[in-house]
Amino acid sequence: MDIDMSVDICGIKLKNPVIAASGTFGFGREHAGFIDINKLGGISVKGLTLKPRMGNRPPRVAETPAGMLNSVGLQNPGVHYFIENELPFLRQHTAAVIANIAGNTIDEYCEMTEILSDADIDAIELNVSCPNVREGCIAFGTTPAGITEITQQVKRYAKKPLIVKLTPNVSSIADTAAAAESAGADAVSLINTLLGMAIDVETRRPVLANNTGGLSGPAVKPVAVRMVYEVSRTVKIPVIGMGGIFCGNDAVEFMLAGADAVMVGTANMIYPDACIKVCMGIEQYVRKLGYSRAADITGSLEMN
Amino acid sequence: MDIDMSVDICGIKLKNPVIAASGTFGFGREHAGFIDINKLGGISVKGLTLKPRMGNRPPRVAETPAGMLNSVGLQNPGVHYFIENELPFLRQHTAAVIANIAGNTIDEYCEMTEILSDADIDAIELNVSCPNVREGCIAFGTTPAGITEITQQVKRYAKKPLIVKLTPNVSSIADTAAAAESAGADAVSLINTLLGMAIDVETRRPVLANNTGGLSGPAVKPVAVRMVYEVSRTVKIPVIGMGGIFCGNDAVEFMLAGADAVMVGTANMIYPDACIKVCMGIEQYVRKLGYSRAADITGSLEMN
Amino acid sequence: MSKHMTNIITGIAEIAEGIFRMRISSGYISANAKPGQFVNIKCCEGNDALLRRPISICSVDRPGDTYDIVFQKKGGGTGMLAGKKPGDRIDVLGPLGNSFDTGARHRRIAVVGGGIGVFPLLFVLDDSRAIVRRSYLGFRTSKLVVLENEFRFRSSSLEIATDDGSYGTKGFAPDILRRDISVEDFDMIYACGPEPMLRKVSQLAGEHNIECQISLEQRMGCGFGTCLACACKTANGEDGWKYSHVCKDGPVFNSRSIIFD
Amino acid sequence: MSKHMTNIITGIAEIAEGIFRMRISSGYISANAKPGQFVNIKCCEGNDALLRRPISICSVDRPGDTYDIVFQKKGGGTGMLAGKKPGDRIDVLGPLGNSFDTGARHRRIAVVGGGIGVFPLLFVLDDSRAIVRRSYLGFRTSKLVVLENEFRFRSSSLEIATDDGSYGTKGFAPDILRRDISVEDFDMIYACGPEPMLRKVSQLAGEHNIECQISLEQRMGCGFGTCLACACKTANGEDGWKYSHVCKDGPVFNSRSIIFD
Ligand SMILES: Cc1cc2nc3c(=O)[nH]c(=O)nc-3n(C[C@H](O)[C@H](O)[C@H](O)COP(=O)(O)OP(=O)(O)OC[C@H]3O[C@@H](n4cnc5c(N)ncnc54)[C@H](O)[C@@H]3O)c2cc1C
Ligand SMILES: Cc1cc2nc3c(=O)[nH]c(=O)nc-3n(C[C@H](O)[C@H](O)[C@H](O)COP(=O)(O)OP(=O)(O)OC[C@H]3O[C@@H](n4cnc5c(N)ncnc54)[C@H](O)[C@@H]3O)c2cc1C
Ligand SMILES: Cc1cc2nc3c(=O)[nH]c(=O)nc-3n(C[C@H](O)[C@H](O)[C@H](O)COP(=O)(O)O)c2cc1C
Ligand SMILES: Cc1cc2nc3c(=O)[nH]c(=O)nc-3n(C[C@H](O)[C@H](O)[C@H](O)COP(=O)(O)O)c2cc1C
Ligand code: FES
Ligand code: FES
Repeated sequence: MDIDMSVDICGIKLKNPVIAASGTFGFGREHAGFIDINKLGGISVKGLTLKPRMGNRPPRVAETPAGMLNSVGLQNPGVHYFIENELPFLRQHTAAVIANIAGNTIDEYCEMTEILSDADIDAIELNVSCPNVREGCIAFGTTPAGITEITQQVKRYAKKPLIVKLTPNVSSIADTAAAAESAGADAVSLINTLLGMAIDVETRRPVLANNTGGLSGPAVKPVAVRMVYEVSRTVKIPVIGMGGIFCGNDAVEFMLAGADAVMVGTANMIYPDACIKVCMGIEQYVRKLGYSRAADITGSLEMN
Repeated sequence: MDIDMSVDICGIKLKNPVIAASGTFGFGREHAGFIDINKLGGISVKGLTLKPRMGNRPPRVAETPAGMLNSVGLQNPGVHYFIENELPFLRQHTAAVIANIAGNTIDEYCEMTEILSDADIDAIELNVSCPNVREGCIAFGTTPAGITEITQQVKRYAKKPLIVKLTPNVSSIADTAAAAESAGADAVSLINTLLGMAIDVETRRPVLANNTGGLSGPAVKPVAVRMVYEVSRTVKIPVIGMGGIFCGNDAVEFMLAGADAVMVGTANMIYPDACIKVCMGIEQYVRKLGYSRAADITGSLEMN
Repeated sequence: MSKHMTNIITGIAEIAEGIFRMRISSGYISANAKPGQFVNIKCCEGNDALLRRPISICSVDRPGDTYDIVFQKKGGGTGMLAGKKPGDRIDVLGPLGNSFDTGARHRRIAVVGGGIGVFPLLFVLDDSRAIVRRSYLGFRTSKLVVLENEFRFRSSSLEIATDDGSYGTKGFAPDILRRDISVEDFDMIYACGPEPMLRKVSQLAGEHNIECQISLEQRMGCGFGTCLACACKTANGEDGWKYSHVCKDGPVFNSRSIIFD
Repeated sequence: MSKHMTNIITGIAEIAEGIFRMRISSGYISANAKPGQFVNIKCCEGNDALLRRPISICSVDRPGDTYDIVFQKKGGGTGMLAGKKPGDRIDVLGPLGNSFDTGARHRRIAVVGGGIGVFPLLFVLDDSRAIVRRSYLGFRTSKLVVLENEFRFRSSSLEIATDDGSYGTKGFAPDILRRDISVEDFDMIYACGPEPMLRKVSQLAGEHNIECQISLEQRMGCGFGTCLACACKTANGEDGWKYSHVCKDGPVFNSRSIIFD
């Protein structure tokens, strides 16, 4: 029997629930050399800013137990370059395109949203949770009030579904998710990275030139699954779950906990075919349970 | 050359900076079967409550990538039993004894503090950060106001140094640490566990009977090191660092980041001699650097 | 007393589909282990199987200074163990836990095992001085039947049941025990296996007023009593209960003391 | 084009203290790799070495369908690699990165390597059609001197320097190059090694107006251009700079384009 893998996230029809997470898939070009990127449900592109950004000094990555820290710092060619030079390539493929955006000020977020609303993308993901840049961005994401303010403002310019990406570095992610929902977000995605630091005891300096970085990978999975569970109980809008997904069963954990779709991040960097393997794993799981639609498993966790 | 490994934490003289973390070393009896517990700087005993506690239903532990979740839920025989039946055994040894306490109400914390102030212990560690019990405890620890309130109250009864143990499940641990300091804490210890969940995709239920649990082990180390760095820059009182310490170099990371002493938790459960190995590793590091005192490396991290 | 040791593997073989028997060199464990005890094994050096894995001691060769474990390849940890080669070292804590009472006063015994629970029972038979020794072993299916000869040599009789009837009697080991229990006059039943099986055996033993020792499993943190992870409900006074700990108070309990939820 | 493959190890040997040469079977890589390119290796199956480790391709055997890597055992990842045995499989992405230009117009070349930077230079010599080929290799100490014969066979001359003078000339490879550079009339210098060495070589090349290609190292996330971790500063217009990426724009750069901080 064919499994219906498609999911509908606030009006975006994805052919399957697996989306490449922002910052780990570039604009799709590199992975296209290894896999057929048409097989993905969607691609959240590398975080875009209004103007091109250099990013942080290297080293920008440090390995930690079952995880990694990154401090890339939103290096990107800017939203205009993206629309002119990268989007056409992505649009030759069938995966939904999500524009992940970050700004120093609310005005910048609004301006980018206005620009992208006229571009051929499927949704906008508001990155208010990047721990690697000095100004703006995560500053908006750590309080419900900050989330409310920015979401409301941006929403006025958004002609595309608006996904708010939440940071895990908060006391209550249910509260920030609820704030996003009431302020008009069409979906939430979580988690962005946990702020961390790794120290080189030989040099007695942080490994990363930026000193701190964002933790991702398998290490964060239990925290991410818990947060997705909390958020999906709290909000009615769709929830996109991520954090350490490497295989189908990892993704299934998030879906059982309430995720309507998942994003795969770090795994893409290590296994170029990670998204495809994750998708096959979900399908296998759904088939084994005897369900006909991937969406059927969402939220079907039974608590003890 | 002999390295002076001793450290002074708010008046408690430890023969070395390595303390067994609460909940992973019981009351020392089991480890005493494997190692000479006189070699430890200190022992923070299993979290005590006013009355004996059953703890949560099993399973109470789940393995996660480079980490584990526990939901033991403060099973313990109560503070009175501890003083009569466990403390005398600990007191036959030379490691400092830290009484880790948790309560459902501020009154309970105060009462326990009063009782323990008259017992032969070296310090009291206020556990306001246990994610595994329904009432009290972590509720006090997630806001600066909560920390201020409980610390002030308890301090009135404390005739022993008071260590406040901080939870990482907050937006700003520097803020909760600062609150503890101004309210009279003599030291802070961090981090307690990160709240997480693991799901068994076969049973479609959380692995832990309590559904969620506290994440510890190597996976959390980068988050813990970052938090210790933030806190040690913020407060003047001593900082005890922990989270994923398995070897000397792990401990050194925390000390460079500003910890005056370290606690070893999960590692004790896997390697009964973990504390001793960690201590030897620190000594070796200090010797290699040509320093004469372990305390010399505290806070000596240079930022990039 | 249990010790923290590095042991050398001297042999490993797949004795049934996904089930491995491993021989490990340790004079200390072979000399000191008692039936029902287990070892707690660090299956790899790094963090991939972070916690130790508890595995029962299946038999000891005292003159040979070795002990055997038998394990099913289940997840990551046992998967790594299954990949070990003779000569490889493993980091072991053991022997851990209490043990089955195989005292000489038990003359007529029944041994009831299910699945991976059969392994520690071999050691019981080795140590027991009973005259009548009836073994009842249950497996899911024929491919998983293991140690048949070993049990046969050490038993007066051996009954094998499989859930699907693909080998021996179709059904469950406790059902065969039920058939014999009223006629055999056992003075001790030893049982180890999945919880539903233990529940049935305990109930049967209770009904016939026969002493019964059961060995429990629970997810463990440390395996030596320090973390309090491995809780199980045990009777406490009149109608009361408390949490005991499988790794320290057990894994073997008097069946009457266990409260099945 | 680079591929994601499972390759089989056909040989491994410790050729100096802590330095291993590994032969790996892959028709694809041996046929397609160019000097300066690297492979990105998943050193274990689990999460213990989570990220891949970039290692240069040291030589290829096209008829034999194998390629060689040489690596120093440094931390966890290379430690696991060092423990591999012939017959083991490894998960490899490669060949990755751009390559040294070994075009036929370069007739008089210098090859300057330091430490683990010497390995990719062997492949340069294999591919180059230069007539004069002078090699300058630097190592920390005599125990770490490797591939001496391999370099000697492929070079017109070989100079070895050690930091402590325990073998060859005491000092650094660029210092010996400095001695020769004004008389040798090189038309290309290839260099790989620690940053201070590359800086010196680049400077020398600049002073003598000789073309110079250097291969850089940087901590990598992916190795194939997607994560932007492996940034390095390169010249951008008049006095400007930008971040290029070692794994994709490099690892080989024209020395003039690199901005050393
Ligand atoms: C006292 C005792 C004795 C045992 N003796 C044997 C034996 O002789 N032979 C044998 O094959 N198995 C035995 N088991 C079960 C064995 O410990 C588990 O199958 C094993 O831990 C699974 O590890 P894994 O990494 O392969 O599986 P995973 O499922 O990947 O393990 C994940 C985590 O769950 C724990 N876990 C999973 N299943 C069990 C279980 N059934 N009991 C306890 N913890 C579990 C693991 O220890 C680990 O922490 C025994 C268990 C206990 C408690
Ligand atoms: C393009 C390129 C080619 C290389 N070729 C070789 C070679 O041919 N032979 C050889 O011995 N080494 C080579 N290296 C260096 C090699 O990649 C590192 O020594 C190795 O990654 C260390 O891994 P580890 O786990 O042993 O050490 P750890 O220090 O435990 O590694 C921790 C993390 O730091 C990274 N890291 C550590 N050192 C380096 C480094 N020098 N460069 C980049 N990342 C590093 C690791 O990849 C890992 O992510 C090369 C590096 C690059 C970038
Ligand atoms: C190298 C790297 C770059 C990232 N860049 C971005 C980014 O630009 N925008 C963003 O919203 N998230 C970014 N993230 C976060 C991921 O999208 C994702 O939220 C996080 O890594 C957790 O998922 P994972 O564990 O599957 O990687 C980045 C992560 C990594 C590892
Ligand atoms: C099994 C277990 C039980 C714990 N019980 C307590 C406790 O009773 N009181 C407390 O303050 N912390 C408790 N903790 C938290 C540890 O003391 C420590 O803060 C945490 O585990 C992080 O350190 P680690 O990564 O070294 O384990 C417990 C941790 C574990 C793993
Ligand atoms: S497993 Fe730690 S007490 Fe039993
Ligand atoms: S390592 Fe990912 S872009 Fe170079």
